[in-house]
Amino acid sequence: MARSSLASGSGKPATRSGKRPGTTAAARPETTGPGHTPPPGWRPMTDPAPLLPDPEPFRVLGTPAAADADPVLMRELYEALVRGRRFNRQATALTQQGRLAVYPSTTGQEACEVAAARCLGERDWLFPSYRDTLAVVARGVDPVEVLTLLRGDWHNGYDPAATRVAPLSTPLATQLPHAVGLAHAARLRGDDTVALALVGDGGTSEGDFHEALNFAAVWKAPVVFLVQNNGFAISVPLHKQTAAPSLAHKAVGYGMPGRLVDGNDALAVHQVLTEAVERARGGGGPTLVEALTYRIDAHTNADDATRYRDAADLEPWRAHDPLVLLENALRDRDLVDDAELRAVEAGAEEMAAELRRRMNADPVLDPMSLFDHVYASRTTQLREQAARLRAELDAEEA
Amino acid sequence: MARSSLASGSGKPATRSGKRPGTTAAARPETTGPGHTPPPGWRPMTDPAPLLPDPEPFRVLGTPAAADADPVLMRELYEALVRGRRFNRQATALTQQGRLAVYPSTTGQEACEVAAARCLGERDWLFPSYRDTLAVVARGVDPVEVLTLLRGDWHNGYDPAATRVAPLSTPLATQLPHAVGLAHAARLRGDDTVALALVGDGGTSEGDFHEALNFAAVWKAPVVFLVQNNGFAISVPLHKQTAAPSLAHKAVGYGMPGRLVDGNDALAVHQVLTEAVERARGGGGPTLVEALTYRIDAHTNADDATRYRDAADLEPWRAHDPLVLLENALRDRDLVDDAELRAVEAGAEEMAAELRRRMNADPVLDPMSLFDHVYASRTTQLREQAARLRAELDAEEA
Amino acid sequence: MGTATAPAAPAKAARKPATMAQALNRALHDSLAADPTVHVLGEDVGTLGGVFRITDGLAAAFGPERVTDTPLAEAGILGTAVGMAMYGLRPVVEMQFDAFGYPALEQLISHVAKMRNRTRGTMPMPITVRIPYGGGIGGVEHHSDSSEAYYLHTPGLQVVTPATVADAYGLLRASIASDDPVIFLEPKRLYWGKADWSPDEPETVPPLGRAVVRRPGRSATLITYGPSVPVCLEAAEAATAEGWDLEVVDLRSLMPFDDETVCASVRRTGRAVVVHESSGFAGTGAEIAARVMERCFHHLEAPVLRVTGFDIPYPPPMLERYHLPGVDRVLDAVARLQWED
Amino acid sequence: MGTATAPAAPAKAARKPATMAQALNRALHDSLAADPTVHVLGEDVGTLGGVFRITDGLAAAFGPERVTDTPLAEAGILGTAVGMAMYGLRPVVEMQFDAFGYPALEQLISHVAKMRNRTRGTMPMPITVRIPYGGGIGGVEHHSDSSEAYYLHTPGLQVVTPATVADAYGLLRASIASDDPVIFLEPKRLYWGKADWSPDEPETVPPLGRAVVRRPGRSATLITYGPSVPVCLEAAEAATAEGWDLEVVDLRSLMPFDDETVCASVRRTGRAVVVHESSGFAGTGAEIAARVMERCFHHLEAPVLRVTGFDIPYPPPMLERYHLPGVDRVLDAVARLQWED
Ligand SMILES: Cc1ncc(C[n+]2csc(CCOP(=O)(O)OP(=O)(O)O)c2C)c(N)n1
Ligand SMILES: Cc1ncc(C[n+]2csc(CCOP(=O)(O)OP(=O)(O)O)c2C)c(N)n1
Ligand SMILES: [Mg+2]
Ligand SMILES: [Mg+2]
Repeated sequence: MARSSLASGSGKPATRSGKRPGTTAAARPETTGPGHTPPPGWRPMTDPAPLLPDPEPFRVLGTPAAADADPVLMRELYEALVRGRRFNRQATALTQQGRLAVYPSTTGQEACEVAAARCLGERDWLFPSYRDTLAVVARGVDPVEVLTLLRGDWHNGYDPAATRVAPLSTPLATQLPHAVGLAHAARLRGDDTVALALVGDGGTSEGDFHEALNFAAVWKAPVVFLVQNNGFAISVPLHKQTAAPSLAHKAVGYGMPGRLVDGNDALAVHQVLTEAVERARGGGGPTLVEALTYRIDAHTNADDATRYRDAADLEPWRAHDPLVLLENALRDRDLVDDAELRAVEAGAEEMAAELRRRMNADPVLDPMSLFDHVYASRTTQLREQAARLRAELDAEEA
Repeated sequence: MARSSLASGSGKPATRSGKRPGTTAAARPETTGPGHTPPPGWRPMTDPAPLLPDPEPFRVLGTPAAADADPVLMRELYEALVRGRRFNRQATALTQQGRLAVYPSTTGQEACEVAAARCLGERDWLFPSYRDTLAVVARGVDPVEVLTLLRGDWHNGYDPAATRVAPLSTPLATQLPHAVGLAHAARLRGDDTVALALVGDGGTSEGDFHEALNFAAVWKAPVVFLVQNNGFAISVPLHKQTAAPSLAHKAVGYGMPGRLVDGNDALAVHQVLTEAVERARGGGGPTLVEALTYRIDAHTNADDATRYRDAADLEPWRAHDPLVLLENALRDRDLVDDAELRAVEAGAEEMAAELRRRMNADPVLDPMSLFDHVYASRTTQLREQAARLRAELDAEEA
Repeated sequence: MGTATAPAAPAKAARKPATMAQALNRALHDSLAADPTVHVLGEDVGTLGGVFRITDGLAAAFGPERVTDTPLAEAGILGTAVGMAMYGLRPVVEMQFDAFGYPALEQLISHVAKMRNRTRGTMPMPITVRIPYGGGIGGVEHHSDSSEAYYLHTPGLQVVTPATVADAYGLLRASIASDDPVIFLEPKRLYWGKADWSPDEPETVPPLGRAVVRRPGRSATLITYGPSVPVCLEAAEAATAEGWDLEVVDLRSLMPFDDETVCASVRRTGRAVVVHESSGFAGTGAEIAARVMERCFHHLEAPVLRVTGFDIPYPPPMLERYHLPGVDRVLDAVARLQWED
Repeated sequence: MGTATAPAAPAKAARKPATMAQALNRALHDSLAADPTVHVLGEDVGTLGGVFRITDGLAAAFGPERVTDTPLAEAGILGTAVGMAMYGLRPVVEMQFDAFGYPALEQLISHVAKMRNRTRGTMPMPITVRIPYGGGIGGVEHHSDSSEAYYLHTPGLQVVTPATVADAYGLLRASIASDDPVIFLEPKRLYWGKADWSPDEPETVPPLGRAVVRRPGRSATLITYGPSVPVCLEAAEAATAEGWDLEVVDLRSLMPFDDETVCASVRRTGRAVVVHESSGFAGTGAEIAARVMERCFHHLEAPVLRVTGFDIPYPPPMLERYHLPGVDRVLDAVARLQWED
């Protein structure tokens, strides 16, 4: 390569300083040299220290703070956890009875799901991932409508605008920019609405995660991102997904605070999310929350978790069960007795029975609805295609 | 919404703890409560502190360390900077003469370009963005071949495998995963090859940036990412691009070290990159380097920078010119005299004249080459289409 | 929401020479003025006014909240636009060049195109995605793609492309006013073409989904759109020398597709050539040729032919003229329409 | 590099019942064994063996460096595969479901498809992208797309899809051995269909780009591929009751396209119906119908008809049977082939 070039004659530096430079800290020079005016952008735009997440997951249960927690909140969360677990069990059973096509359970993650629903005000929006059925139900949306996607009669069962819940999002992390855009739009329109977007540990690897968090931070959009780190993306464990100190540390790179929280401590998740929501509402911008939790069930009913993890791996997490943690705290403070717990169980049973009953009815479907809502009104092309299907159906009937 | 649901009857939490929780630091509990065994994944996987970038850009010039710098390296870098600046001027002139379709200049960024080329060994690979013509030329690739893309006779002029330089990449950040894959492949094959990938400040917002850095960190791939933060993505200034403390801080979220360096200090960029390359080569994994610099020229010859920045904004950067900084250091240590500087200028002039001469020749083009290399061999479809063009060309000639 | 009449319309403007770029700029301006829910967002659309200056002056007129320079991330731009639409806004997104829309394809295919359908009509997506497309401007790689076939094959999207200054204004206003997503393809090499035009002409906002006969003729029909419309008109003029009287149909909307206008023409002429720039295989022309054949089979004197770009990556500037369908190639195809029959 | 014969081939195996999933798994195994530059990467392809178990046992046999569970990012997977190919490896990428390939479209269109061309042949891209595609398995949204038209319209890609157990093995081996990128579409609802098969049959590795006549016939040609092949064969059987003798062409490679086999058939029968699952507008069938018409015009007794999915987002499980082209719909189309002529 003896060509006219910048590197007078060689592709390789003629001399490379032979010695390996010392540690950068040792070699770091004084900030400014003689007579030097640093150009703009010289210093970090913000101090990174406040963005760094808690060094260990934030907890309330099992700490002195538990003694001061609001008893009403504790009871309500507990009831919701019990109902949530029962819901997961019922929905999984419905897959076995052919009443649901598939169900991704959140057993073990109920604290995150319930807290995500309850940290929001009525005007706020929730952006669930495909796993977050429970959060949507906990928000008060009709469970049968929430299960529509998984039953298979339509792609989405509830009205997003009426419920302020986006459709369950299957393409991972794609719902995050939606949450940012909606929160941004709300602020532009003068509303103090906040959006809470849910995503899994695996979903944080997608480009959409990055783009959403960056837009949110640049626009100071009132949005909260909750990563439920349940240890796995289907079979792939966290250490094959990221080498970061924690997923919450990703916040630093966007200039928003990161919070790390015990995802099985319902009070802690509720507190951290509530703080983040209020911060967003007050104009403080977005927060990234990582909740450390564990997916106790397989990825879905169709998955075989024994292929990629040992039954023994679950033990420390069963010992750290969100229901047990909260029940213990309630008992420690004598806030419940056995009769009350039984009443909660009974209520959950009733909810499950009602769900079973309603899900056992066959949905009434009109094949001609295939052509509805593709556009605001059917195109000529769709009218022709609909007429063809209509004729087929008529011929079948005749 | 008085439906059977988890949130016994209401879409809104019946009680939300009225008081705004205190700062998290104050409320942060003890790590483990009574009788509690933390589940796995409880602590950060790595300590974030060593990943955090230097609080101010690392510099050599204008600091005491400049006194110890290798004189040979300093002279070589200086010569390359002068030639680089001349190259930018010549290439821009070629656009005015219609010899180049477009030219994105790196005037002001020469230190980054030159250091990027020179920190690499012959077996290492360079992954340039569309702006990094200079780095490729400084690596020793024939400048006419490097300018092929911008002249418009083909999409790429040099042989990537022979030069270990990937094609100049126009779709922003898309070259980053390529660098990761190549570095990973080299390691799998037992080679100690390192890949250096270049990207702009704007490019860091793309999903591909995120995915590439994450793969690199998880795979501990021997790759170095150099972000040339030149203040703008076309017209968009950095503060509309990111709210991060610095772009180097993004490293934390991937679990790799971030380095912040004065991008106009050729010795500093060279040192930081050389350290990162050697770290990668030694199995230490990837590094993210942010070089703070400034795009002195417009985005390309076709751009009008006065639409989005004041001429006065350039002043602090002209005062912090990479050529001047290095020339001053050489003079301070009496390592050059005027005659030598004139010789360097003359050499650059000669290089420019040679480039002009060679670029003034019209490239010989064969329209039939359109059908080459779409596939290893032409499909039936392409053979038919080629025959049709052949017939047209023959008819034209006749 | 989405009304197409400005509340305080300026006095009627007289026809005067304007470029397509100016007409598009005016359409954006008038849409922003007419409807406070319209927001423009993209890379460099604010302060700079866009690399093609289509958004010139809009940020100054409407402020950075209505006309926003985004971070550089196309999926992020379109994804946040989805969220804005969910909250009742009407985003107009610019992709800087055709090939730079590809990072946003997942958001487009999996959300923008499907959201109304998934939510049974409760969540419409009134998003307009403006994309400068096509070649002929000497752009280096990734700057001259014609990506319309990807969009056309995605149910739920409308695909619109103007060929005249007047249509550029009218179709863009209609697209922004539409309650369904529109991929609005701007033929970048026609940006600087001038015509006498006024935004106040009565036919100024044509309905989407309607083709137009740009030149009536009786021998054969040239079916085309966007940047190839002027080529076909020129070819039709040249063809008169051969005694051919060619009809030129400008589709304007590729989806919805105007079967009626196209088939009426072909049934009359009995012969058709489809002309477009993008590569032919599984391209727009395939659909048009197939449906014309299906619907007009017994009227056809010859197969419906296609004149398109080759099935190759878009070539470098110095070779693009061999790739682009030009007047000669169109006339060659017309000559192959089995006139001897 | 890329040789298709294993250095240490096991003793010839006898034909016995196997599923398409097993044949694909065996093809991956044999490719990994035959060529040390072959690497398999994707989401859950390692320890789990893939959500469809197509990579079952490969990580155990070849180790995590040959068969790698990647982070969850499709553009990253394909983008790193590009880099691996640049260094001389031969990556086989799995996209978990069709719709989850969309995030990688930019890498695919702007790099994978163009790299050889951009670099004048110096940088080939021997990448195979395996994508389970199509519906009929009761999948919820985003799990049943048929995205082949996007790939077909992208010059530089080959697009291959098997319909039989034997082809699944042979075409996958040929795809991995190919020096050009292949989009390898696996019809997921045929994964569990069984046939008698042995990997050691002589015709085991068919060349890419060659269609095959699955059933000879004289009345009309059904042109199809992938999941619609069994539908067409069933329709052809049923059609005998009407006195129709239908020929069924299985394309196997959509690109390169086997014009010869297709046109030879249609010239013989004079009538053709194209059948596929993906939506029709600007779909694969448009290209096939258009080119058959262009090339066989004077042999056609009737227009080439298309039987495809509707132009709607893929429907939910409980409604998909109304969307999918079934035997009746194929026979209806055959009936419309103007037999009265
Ligand atoms: C873009 C995209 N790629 C792949 C998939 C297939 N998929 C569904 S769930 C899943 C794992 C998700 O893991 P994580 O984000 O941790 O969420 P979790 O399932 O643990 O709740 C994968 C790969 C998908 N839905 N979307
Ligand atoms: C994916 C993609 N989107 C948009 C563009 C158009 N574009 C070219 S350069 C540029 C700005 C790049 O800014 P930066 O990354 O800071 O690099 P710089 O130009 O400053 O070197 C843009 C938006 C592109 N090339 N690729
Ligand atoms: Mg997970
Ligand atoms: Mg920049």
